[in-house]
Amino acid sequence: MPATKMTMAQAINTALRDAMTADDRVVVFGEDVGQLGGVFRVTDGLHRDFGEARCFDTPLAESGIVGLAVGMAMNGMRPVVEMQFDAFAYPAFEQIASHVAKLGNRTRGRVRLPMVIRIPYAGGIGGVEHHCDSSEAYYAHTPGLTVVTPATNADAYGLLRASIDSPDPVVFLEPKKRYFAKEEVDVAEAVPPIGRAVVRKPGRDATLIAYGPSVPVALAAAEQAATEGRDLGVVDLRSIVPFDDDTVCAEVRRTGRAVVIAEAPGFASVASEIAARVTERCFHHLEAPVRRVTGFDVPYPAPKLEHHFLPGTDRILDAVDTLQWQDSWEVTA
Amino acid sequence: MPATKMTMAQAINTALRDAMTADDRVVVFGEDVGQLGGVFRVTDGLHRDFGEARCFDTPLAESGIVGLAVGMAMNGMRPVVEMQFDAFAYPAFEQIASHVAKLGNRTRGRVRLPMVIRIPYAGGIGGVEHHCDSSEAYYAHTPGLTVVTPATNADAYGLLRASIDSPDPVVFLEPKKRYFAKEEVDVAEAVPPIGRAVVRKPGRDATLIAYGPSVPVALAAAEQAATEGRDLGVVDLRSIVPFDDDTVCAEVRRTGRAVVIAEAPGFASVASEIAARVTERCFHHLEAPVRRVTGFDVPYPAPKLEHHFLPGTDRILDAVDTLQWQDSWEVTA
Amino acid sequence: MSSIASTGVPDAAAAPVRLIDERGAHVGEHPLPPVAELVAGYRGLLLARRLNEQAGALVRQGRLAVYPSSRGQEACQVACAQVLAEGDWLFPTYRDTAAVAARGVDPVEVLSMLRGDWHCGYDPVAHRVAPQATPLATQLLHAVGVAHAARLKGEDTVVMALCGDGATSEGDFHEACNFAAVFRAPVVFFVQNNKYAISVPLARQSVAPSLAAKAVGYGMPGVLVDGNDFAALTVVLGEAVARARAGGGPTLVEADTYRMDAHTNADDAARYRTEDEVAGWVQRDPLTRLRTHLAETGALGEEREAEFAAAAEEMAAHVRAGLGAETPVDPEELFAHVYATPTPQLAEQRAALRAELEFEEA
Amino acid sequence: MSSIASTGVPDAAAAPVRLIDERGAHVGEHPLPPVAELVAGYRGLLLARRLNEQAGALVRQGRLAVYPSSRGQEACQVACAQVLAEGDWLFPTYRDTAAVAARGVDPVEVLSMLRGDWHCGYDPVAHRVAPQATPLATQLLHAVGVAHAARLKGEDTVVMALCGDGATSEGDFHEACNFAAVFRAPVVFFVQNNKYAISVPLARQSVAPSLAAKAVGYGMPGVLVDGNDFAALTVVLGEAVARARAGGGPTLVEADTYRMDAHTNADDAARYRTEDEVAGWVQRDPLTRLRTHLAETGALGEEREAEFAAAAEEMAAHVRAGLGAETPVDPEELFAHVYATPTPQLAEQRAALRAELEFEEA
Ligand SMILES: Cc1ncc(C[n+]2csc(CCOP(=O)(O)OP(=O)(O)O)c2C)c(N)n1
Ligand SMILES: Cc1ncc(C[n+]2csc(CCOP(=O)(O)OP(=O)(O)O)c2C)c(N)n1
Ligand SMILES: [Mg+2]
Ligand SMILES: [Mg+2]
Repeated sequence: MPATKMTMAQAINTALRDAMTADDRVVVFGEDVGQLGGVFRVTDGLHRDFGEARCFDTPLAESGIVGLAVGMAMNGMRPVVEMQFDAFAYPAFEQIASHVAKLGNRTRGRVRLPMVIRIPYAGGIGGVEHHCDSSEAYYAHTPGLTVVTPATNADAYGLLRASIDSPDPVVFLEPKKRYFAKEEVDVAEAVPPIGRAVVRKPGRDATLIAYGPSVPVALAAAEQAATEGRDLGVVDLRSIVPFDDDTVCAEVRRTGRAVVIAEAPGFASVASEIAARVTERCFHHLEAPVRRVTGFDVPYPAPKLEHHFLPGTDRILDAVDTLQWQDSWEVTA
Repeated sequence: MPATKMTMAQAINTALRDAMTADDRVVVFGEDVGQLGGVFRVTDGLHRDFGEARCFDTPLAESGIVGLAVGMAMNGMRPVVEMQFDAFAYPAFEQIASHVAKLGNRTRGRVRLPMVIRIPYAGGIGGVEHHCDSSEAYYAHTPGLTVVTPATNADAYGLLRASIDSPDPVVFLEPKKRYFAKEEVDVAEAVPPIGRAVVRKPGRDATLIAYGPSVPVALAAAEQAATEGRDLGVVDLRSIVPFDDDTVCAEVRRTGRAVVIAEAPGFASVASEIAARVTERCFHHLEAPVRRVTGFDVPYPAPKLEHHFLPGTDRILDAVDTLQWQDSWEVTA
Repeated sequence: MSSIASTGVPDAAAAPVRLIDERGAHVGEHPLPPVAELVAGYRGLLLARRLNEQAGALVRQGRLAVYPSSRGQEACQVACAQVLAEGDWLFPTYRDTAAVAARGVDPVEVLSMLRGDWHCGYDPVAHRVAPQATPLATQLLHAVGVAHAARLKGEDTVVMALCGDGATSEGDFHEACNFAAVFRAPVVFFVQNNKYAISVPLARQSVAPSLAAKAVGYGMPGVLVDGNDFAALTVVLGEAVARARAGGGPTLVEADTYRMDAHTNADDAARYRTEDEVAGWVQRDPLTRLRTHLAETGALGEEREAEFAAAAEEMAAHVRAGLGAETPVDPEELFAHVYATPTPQLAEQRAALRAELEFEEA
Repeated sequence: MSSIASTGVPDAAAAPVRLIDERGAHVGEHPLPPVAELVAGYRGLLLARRLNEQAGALVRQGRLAVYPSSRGQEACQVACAQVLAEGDWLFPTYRDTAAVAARGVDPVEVLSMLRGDWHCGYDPVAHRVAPQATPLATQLLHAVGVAHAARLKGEDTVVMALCGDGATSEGDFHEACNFAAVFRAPVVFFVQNNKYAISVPLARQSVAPSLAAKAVGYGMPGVLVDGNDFAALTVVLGEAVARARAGGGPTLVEADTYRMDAHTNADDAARYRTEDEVAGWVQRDPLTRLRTHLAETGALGEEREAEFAAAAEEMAAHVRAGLGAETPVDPEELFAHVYATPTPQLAEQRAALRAELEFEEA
């Protein structure tokens, strides 16, 4: 099958479909994922095509959904559940932190939980409160969870297939503002292994490190910087846990400068981690401190203010400007 | 009243008592906090002395406890609730993240939530699973919460008084392994403002940054280092949010070297934040990257293995040793 | 007035309490509420219906991002506000805009949230109306807290806590009902069972004989009421409020009603329900029913009808004007309310944003 | 056998089902289970009691850190395991060590958790016994998941899900019951109402007529049974299991019992309950009751008694030996099971720990 243009929602739908076809242990459930096909239509047609046993609506209770998935995974299934929006996964937090993340360890590996928790996350859609949280730090900080987030539609397909195949529980974060953008996807392409970052754009002068919804923003910033004569590289993490130190550090060591970009509030965040670990590993290659361009440390704002909150190209380029270029002409020369 | 020797549990009990006496809007509730006086006896005697209306047991439901507190705070009270152990606050996560943290902002300050969520946290007591989590990152990452953790009994008293007086919701993290150690407490001392770190021990060569249960460990490490001729300073954060950049950075700029110590798994943690922000602010003063000595990225282990997990003095001193002393004899000279 | 609502163990399989049937006739033994109350209620229903329509129109015009309509549920919306005293509290959801307005909050303020201004557009304390809750069932616990605090303070406040049928499946619903029952808190839990949670039908939410039957498990009275019968709602909710105020503790009231519109304008209801099903509920329209009753009993003349219609149009014009106006929001407000006093970190971030904005302006 | 348990709407205020009274006499109409079952059950009770005592002794000797005893609840512990078929699953809590042992798991493996070795000492899959749950009520959802998966796969597995009276207040209890009822999952929810959640008495947990009455709100049968009557428990739980297996869906069973010991050895029960109250329950001891019954009906001779006592002593000796032995745990195992394959980050951390350990050894 050749590459086709599809939206990210379609890419995810196709991944679910293909996984359900390939393995009848894969079941999909959550709120409104059945007949409606999900509020973002990500599960469109699965109920019709695979039937009630393979794709079904549950009562409205997120802890229940995740807890049910834990039990079903214990009994040989591979549940893929949807949390309707980021903040609506919080009622399931105890199940996620105390069981999903820990059951494999608790049982010395005798029980593995091959399950995926899909969460549409982050902002940029003018949503009302609780519909735009970037909640990745909560999961990334919890040992035992794999945390994956695609930035492209091809990755959405490939990484979801890999996540469903994983023997471990995966929190699969879908940048909802990318749901309806079309891109080429070749489903026949090799599934990317979880844990590998990718250099979306090589660059000589500084490295932008991003994931999920911030990758296109970083690419746009790099493009703009190019018109101003600065060659910025962009690394797309794809997987937050496990973290690809090798790819990230190789880039940063080459450029000596880095900016981390993420929508979530910056304090004690994934961006903090990236800045800290890149600095630990590349300290003597750095010409300037690793800068973070993140959401402010405030609750996600109402629609009229969200563009002030979100890291945009200007803010990224401002941060790049502060990377003490004047002291280090010899590096960029 | 002169300083008296008391345990941290007693210091907290005294703070609750004094706050309840000073302000009859202060109410204490949770699981087993009434007649039993709490599983750690922190609320001992409050039910007897203040009566059922001021200190009471609730049904066993943490989301319920926190949600009840939100409503009571909306209606003019100052609830201080206890979560029995760290991991048992997770069922309340939605209430904490979506309401406790956000209601003031949501209402443009028309509703403030002067409430305190007390959480015995961290390990070192040989507890079974779910009784030893260091969960501070979850709260510190959530804008709208104040996150405080005392390391001394005097601070336990003073910071709790300040937390109860705060117009904002405070997550008050009590290092449970310190509950029964006696220290001098002078309750007449001025209440320390929330948001001020304290230099527990000045030091010339490197700065250890710690909070809560890790402060005594850092002090012990500094003591041991002194016998080996190295002069390490120790900063006790006391408050994670707000963060005292001034005190921390002043120390690090003086020493040029820093190690952050915390029990929680290191990935996307408060320790990551400290390392990242100290580096951003002190980059050109640093002789070596800021090192983190934290719990491993694994679930809190069973008792027999916890000493391997917890950051101890040896591990701290090993980290200090890696701070590239040989390249920088001129700084330490 | 004799009690219509069960005060002991609710009869789980009982038929909904009804006072006025679908053809506008008074049924059963229980007397109707005073005519003045019904007339006032009818006015409220008209305003609520008009508000639903106006808000829908504003969405189509792009003035509002989204609107979860309560069309078909107006009797519930108005009754739950009307039974409250001034000092009482209302805890609404996103769908209860009409109830909030019926409580006296300016609908422009309420709807400004959906224009994207801020998360809550009105003053909850001044109106004793909590912000409209989005995370389902969570607000029920806050309602219990407000009620419990009132009781401890010796105030006779009652709290009306709203949620939908779907929300009864959430853990917080359970914890809230149980806390209220154990503490005998003056709360009325009012479930508008409109048969759907977005696309998910009631049968997937519960196989209990009714949602009101859940009251048994908490040891509180539970009543199922015809949710399109304003008279029955007023009596049942009024009794529950009176019991709560008298120290009799909480009640769970389930209204049998129907969401006539889609979940929101963004929803496509054709995917999960038939036109026939919707048409069936048109017969049970709460406005028609009350109007027929009032008209037939002579309580509602043409003059009154015209007067009410004018009031509804005036309200709609006010809403159009209020929401048509462009209301700038100050970007720096992002940092203003997160804490009573911004942290040093927020002050720093605010300064950075200010610098950006000044640079852009320059 | 005619059904003893309500299969429709439970009678919320019904007295507990009882077959053998406190003096050992068969009461009521329902026949007793076969004598062989009762004798086997009695043996189980003796072993369970001995295990509770032995574990308590090990705590006092410092061999175990803590032990939540089920003394007084042994009839529940044994019955819930005995009614299960081999392919069924048991979901126990921290208090259900005796039930796990009655299911056939080596008590040394079970208790090794409380010696601090690891979070779960036995193989859950091999035994079809989930790890003992600490976070209250959370495991009930896993039980529903196992049951629902079994049903989807066409297996006739039944899942026995245990929790305490306190745990019924948690949101997860609600969600689990509701999911099970809606999906007609083959689960038996078995609540051991031992009257306390640590120090908090039942009255602070619920003001419902019974915990079994909560079943009404989920549309499932609910039964209250004398939790110190092994015969009644066997019949009630057995019927619930049979109904589940036959596709009849879940049942909520509440056992009226009592926690004779403190919550754990670390707890001081004198702070919240009287000696008198405890003494009252001594009269209702489940062992005495069954022994009296069997002795009086001639089903239990001295020989049998001696044989069972010896089996109990043998088990206790095995437990002492097993838990007395020092079992080292490999520090590197910290990293072994967090993921199926350790992440690069964990591999790095493991190497760092190994280096530390090697340095210490050197
Ligand atoms: C905790 C939580 N989960 C999911 C959602 C998403 N959501 C919004 S409305 C809705 C359906 C609610 O149904 P119901 O309670 O019946 O209320 P109705 O919309 O019918 O008034 C859902 C699932 C949410 N708001 N909160
Ligand atoms: C979610 C959660 N909250 C709190 C606790 C702490 N805790 C352990 S046992 C217990 C009491 C449980 O009572 P009950 O459910 O009646 O069971 P019992 O101990 O009586 O068998 C509490 C509060 C916990 N384990 N999990
Ligand atoms: Mg509904
Ligand atoms: Mg109990």
